[in-house]
Amino acid sequence: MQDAIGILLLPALGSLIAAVFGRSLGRKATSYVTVGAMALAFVWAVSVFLRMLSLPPAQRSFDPVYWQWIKAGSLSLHFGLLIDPLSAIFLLIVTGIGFLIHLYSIGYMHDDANFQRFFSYLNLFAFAMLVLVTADNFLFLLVGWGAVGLASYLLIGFWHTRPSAVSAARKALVLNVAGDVGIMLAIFILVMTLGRVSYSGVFSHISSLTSLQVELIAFLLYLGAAAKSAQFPLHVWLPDAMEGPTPVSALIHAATMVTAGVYLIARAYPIFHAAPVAAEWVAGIGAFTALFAATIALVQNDIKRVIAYSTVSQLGYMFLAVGISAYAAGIFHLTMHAFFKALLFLGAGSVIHALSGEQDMRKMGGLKKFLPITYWTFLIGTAANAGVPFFSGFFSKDAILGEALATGHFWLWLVGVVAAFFSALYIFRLFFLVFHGTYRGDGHPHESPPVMTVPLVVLAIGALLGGYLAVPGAWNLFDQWLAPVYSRYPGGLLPAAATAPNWGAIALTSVLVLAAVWVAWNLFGRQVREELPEGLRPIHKVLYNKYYIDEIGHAVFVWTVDRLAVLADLFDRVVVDGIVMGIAALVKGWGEALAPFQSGYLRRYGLAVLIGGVFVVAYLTLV
Amino acid sequence: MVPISYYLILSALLFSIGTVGVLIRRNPLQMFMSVELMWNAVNLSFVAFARQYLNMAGHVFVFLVITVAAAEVAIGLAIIVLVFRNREHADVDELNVMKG
Amino acid sequence: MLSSVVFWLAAAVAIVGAGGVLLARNPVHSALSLVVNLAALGVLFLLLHAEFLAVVEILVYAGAVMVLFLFVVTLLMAGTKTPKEEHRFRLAYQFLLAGLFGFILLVLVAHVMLGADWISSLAGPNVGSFGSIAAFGTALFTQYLLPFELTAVVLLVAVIGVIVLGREHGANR
Amino acid sequence: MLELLFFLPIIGALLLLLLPERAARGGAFIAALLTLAVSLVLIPSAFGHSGAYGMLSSVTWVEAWGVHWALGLDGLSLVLTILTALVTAVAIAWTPARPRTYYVLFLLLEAFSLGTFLAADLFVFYVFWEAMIIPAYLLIAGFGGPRRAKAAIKFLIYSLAPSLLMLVAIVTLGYEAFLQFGSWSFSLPVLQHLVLPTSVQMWVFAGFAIAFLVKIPAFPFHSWMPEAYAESPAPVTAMLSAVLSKTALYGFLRIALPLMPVAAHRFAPALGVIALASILYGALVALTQRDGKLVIGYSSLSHLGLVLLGIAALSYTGLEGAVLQMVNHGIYATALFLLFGVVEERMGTRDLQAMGGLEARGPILAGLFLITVLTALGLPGLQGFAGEITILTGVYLVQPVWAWIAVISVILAAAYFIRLFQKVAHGTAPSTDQPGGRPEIGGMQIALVAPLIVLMFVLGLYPNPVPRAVSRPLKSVTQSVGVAATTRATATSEVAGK
Repeated sequence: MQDAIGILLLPALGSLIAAVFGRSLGRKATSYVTVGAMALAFVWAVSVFLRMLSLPPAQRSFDPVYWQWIKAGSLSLHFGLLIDPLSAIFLLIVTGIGFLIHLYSIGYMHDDANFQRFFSYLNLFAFAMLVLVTADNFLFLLVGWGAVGLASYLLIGFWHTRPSAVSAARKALVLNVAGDVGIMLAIFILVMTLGRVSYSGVFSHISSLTSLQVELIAFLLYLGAAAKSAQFPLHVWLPDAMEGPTPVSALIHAATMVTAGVYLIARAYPIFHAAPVAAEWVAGIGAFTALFAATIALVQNDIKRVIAYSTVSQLGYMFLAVGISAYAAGIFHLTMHAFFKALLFLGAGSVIHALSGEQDMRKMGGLKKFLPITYWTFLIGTAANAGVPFFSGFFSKDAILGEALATGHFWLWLVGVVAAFFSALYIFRLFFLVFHGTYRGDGHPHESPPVMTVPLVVLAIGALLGGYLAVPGAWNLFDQWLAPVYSRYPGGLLPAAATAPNWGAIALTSVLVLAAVWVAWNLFGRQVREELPEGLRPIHKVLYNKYYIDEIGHAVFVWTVDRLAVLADLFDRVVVDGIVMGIAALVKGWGEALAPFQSGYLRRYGLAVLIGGVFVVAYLTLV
Repeated sequence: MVPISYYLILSALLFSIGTVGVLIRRNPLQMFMSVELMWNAVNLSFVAFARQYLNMAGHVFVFLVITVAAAEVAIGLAIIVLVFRNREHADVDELNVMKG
Repeated sequence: MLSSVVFWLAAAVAIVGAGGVLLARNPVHSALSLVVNLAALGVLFLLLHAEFLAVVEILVYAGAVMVLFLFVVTLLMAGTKTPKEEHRFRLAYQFLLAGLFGFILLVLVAHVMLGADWISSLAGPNVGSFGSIAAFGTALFTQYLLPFELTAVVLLVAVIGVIVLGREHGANR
Repeated sequence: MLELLFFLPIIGALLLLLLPERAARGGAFIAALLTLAVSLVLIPSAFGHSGAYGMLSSVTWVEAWGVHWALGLDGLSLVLTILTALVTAVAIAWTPARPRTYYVLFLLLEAFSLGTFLAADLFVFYVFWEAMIIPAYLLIAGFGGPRRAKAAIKFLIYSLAPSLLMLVAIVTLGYEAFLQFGSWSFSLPVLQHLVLPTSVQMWVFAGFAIAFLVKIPAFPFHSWMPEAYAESPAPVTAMLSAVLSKTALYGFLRIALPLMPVAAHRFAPALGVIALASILYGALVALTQRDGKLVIGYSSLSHLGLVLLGIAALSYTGLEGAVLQMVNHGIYATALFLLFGVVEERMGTRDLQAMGGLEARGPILAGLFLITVLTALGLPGLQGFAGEITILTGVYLVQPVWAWIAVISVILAAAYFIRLFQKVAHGTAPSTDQPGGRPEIGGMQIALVAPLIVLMFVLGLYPNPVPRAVSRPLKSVTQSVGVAATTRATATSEVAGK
């Protein structure tokens, strides 16, 4: 598996070529290079996957080492990759879905002046994510982690003449760096306590740590994961991130970036297993985020914003899963989510593209007849996101909820179920508002070109059939595939009883989801209800303003830091410089006080010399 | 024989007169002459001491002093001539550009 | 005995000459007083067995240097404005302080001179070759050759300096 | 060979006086390149010898005071020598059409900085330390902005005053050598063997430390910095920040720590507090500056504070990280100041509120600036990150609380650097934009900054050569300071993943 680094190098190379030679290559050649790089990387990843598949499960882990990165005192590190079933799944998702998004972007970004730069960034994004998921130690995980943050910054702020895009990009970067710091601190503790940062080294020595240390490490890692995966209250950057071009949103929400947090916890499961408090915290916040974001998504009017909050909500499910040690279920949901969320975003992109940039759902409606391919693929994505029975989201979400119940997390399960109801409600609200009813805008919608619809179809197939990898009560290929990873250290696998299907619970959620679809149809499908009942207005306002989290965060952090900075600046000018200038003024004052003695009269100077000389002579002769 | 101290006191007297001359005259030429007085007062001391200790070093010193004094006068007078030409007066008190 | 008389006479003339330098209003008078003073010093040098230096003193100082002085004085007298009256007392107490401290200096030095013990231990009249031109030449060209050579450099510098100062003014015109 | 390294820029400066005015830039660039070449040729010899220095040349200078003209080269001085030569070569050729004096002074500045890094005798160190001030002062005073006179004077006074303390400290050491060995000596290898009473160590250390802290600069001794940085031409600012500040940090490593180990331990907490104050303070002030050059200047205050923190931790890892970060900072600070200088020139202002639109008008310049900014803010995978994490790890091993506090600056760094970049690159172009002028960077300047950019990537992906080069000198430092080369964690030779 030494050759696996090629998967990383391809997009890196593509990004470099597009950045340096993009202008001279032209649009077409650049898109061939970058999209080709992704295609090749996908093929390579498939080959890695197939080679892995041909081996017995126990031997499916590889750790090729390439060079010594640094050796400075107690910090010693090699650059190496970890290729095992878990990273193989991510390799496939990142390169596969990434490739489809690349392909789609050719059409979507067709008219953009900075086409080449965009593709360079896209490839950089994929490269960064690949580094993140294949690193074999926490430090290079951090390298990828930071690089992902950078690429997202570049892409969110891609339309840099829009002030909103610029500020969204900065928000994303600063919050992500705050998360980076969490991981950095965790690494410090690891270096100090264990003297190692490689996964294998850390995981096999966890028992030598005190429980407080492990909890601390786990919380710090979670800080990083929560920032990247938009967990409450660090989720504020993600909905703003839709300021970037729509394929970027797809990439961020589906294939890269936000899944990194889930990956980190799924990867570092021995730490979280040893840190039960942190794990409970992860699950609790996850469940809360799922419900919280779903309620916000209910009332937003911007099509991308709804989908963005839907992502936050779905990420809450994944964190709920990894928090209760249902790692395989979490990864399963992540994979399914990658399909249907990419599908939803690209479909939304297709709609926006068709309406020449319109994103407000109040100005859509009835698009079914204009965009047939988009309509049908979008329907599949919607159903999957809602968890409608026999679509992929149904299998993965129910796996998580079932295991939550089976492991005794009744309250988390309950929150999850309520959130599932809202999920179905908001996504079908979106669907009906966009595609049903009558067209409320004034444009001329048209179906997107094949380069955009083909990815939609491919993703739709994934969203439709992906769930059958793990059919409750029948088979679970996902668990099997990941078993070697999670049986390596204690705490990775749930007891068999927990993974057994709980038919009652499945039936309950299914009924709730179908009820939500029915409610949505009645409220939004047939005709749009503009006016709200009086009693709901305050609630609507709170939800529409996203519980004012942005404002609170702004007031608490941005305001404080700004004030501190202004204070420091003032201190610099007044106190530090003031003291210095005061000393200077003192010296100057002395000089000015003494200046009259410098009368300029030669004879006075001579007299002074004489007087001084007389005193010297007097001293020498008399004393 | 006159004791050496007489020479020395005479030297001191001439030196003091020279010093006072430098300090009270405003004409630079007269200041210069007073400086010459001081030089020569010192020369007298040198010669007197040389006589006292029968040592030629004092004579050599005086010789050097005369040489340097000659050089100094040449330069000094050149400067004075320049100043006279530029400012057309002869008052050192007017030359106070360097006042603090 | 004769030497004592000569000393007292020469000393008196020297002091009178110095006083003339100090007090004369006219620079020409000052210069002439200085010549008198220098001549008296030359006599004193002879008394102290410094024949060569006496000659040099008369030739170089009274001759060359003073001629230069007089030359400059006469050259510039025409352009010299009389000092303005309002400037006279600009430097308050200058006369007073200069005189006072000059006197103190004199008293201090005299105090030392009179208190020193070599007053009584005079060198004898028998001085051999001391002070002869030969002895001076030997000292100058053997033991003090390097300083002697350096004076040549000093004079050269002075010559160049004077030329430069003179030329610069011409160039400015 | 060592003399050649030092005298090459001086000879170059002298030859420059013979060249015609318009050939001065080319001549200076060639001299700087030759110096760089010699410094690279010297790489093997820095590690050849088994003594304290890989290469040492010593001639008695002033016998009565035991002063030797001694230059020594080991891994530590080598790394900084190469940095100096590289930075000078890039900075010297950066701006065209300067008078010959500028280039002469620049080369002299390089020579004296090299002398400081190479000095193996405290007296020689002091001579160069002082000599460095002169060309720096003249460069600020002669070629700076409108308020250059005040800036230059402030720089001069700030540099000279504490140097006197250092002189006293140096003489004290020489005298101690006289007391203990019977003859005056300022030779660093000789002074290593001094056994100093604690009180003497404290005073001497304080003398050195204050001089160094001012030069770095560290809070609260930094108030010369804003004006000097703002008023100097960009290449001079780059030299001030990239090279001159390093001489002070180098002084800590080479002189203050090994010669006064007890005092180093006593003063370490104070140094740590100063470093932390510099880190946070610089970062906060950088957030508010409207003058882009000062954002970079205060970021330097913050970053060099981090280096100082690594030194103050007195752990081997911290020291290695400090040296690594010294090199890193030298490279990215140079690029930052130079590139921002171009931006300033093109837009006709340094006011961030008025700037903007670079990304649209000069994408290459914007791209280079972005890479540099990202390096500076410590993006993982680029050069700044490696030093940062090594320092923080080293600090964490000894003083976890310091590391916790210092880490805050990482977030702030992201905030102020991104603010800087966004103000410059995004939005619309300023009204003061040079009409008709190309907003893009010139080809020559791309070629000059390219090696720096490449190094940012190379040292980000493979920083190991620097710690390896300085491991022996730093081990001897830690031995003198009495800290075990590794703390607690003995499993150092871990191969990740094995």
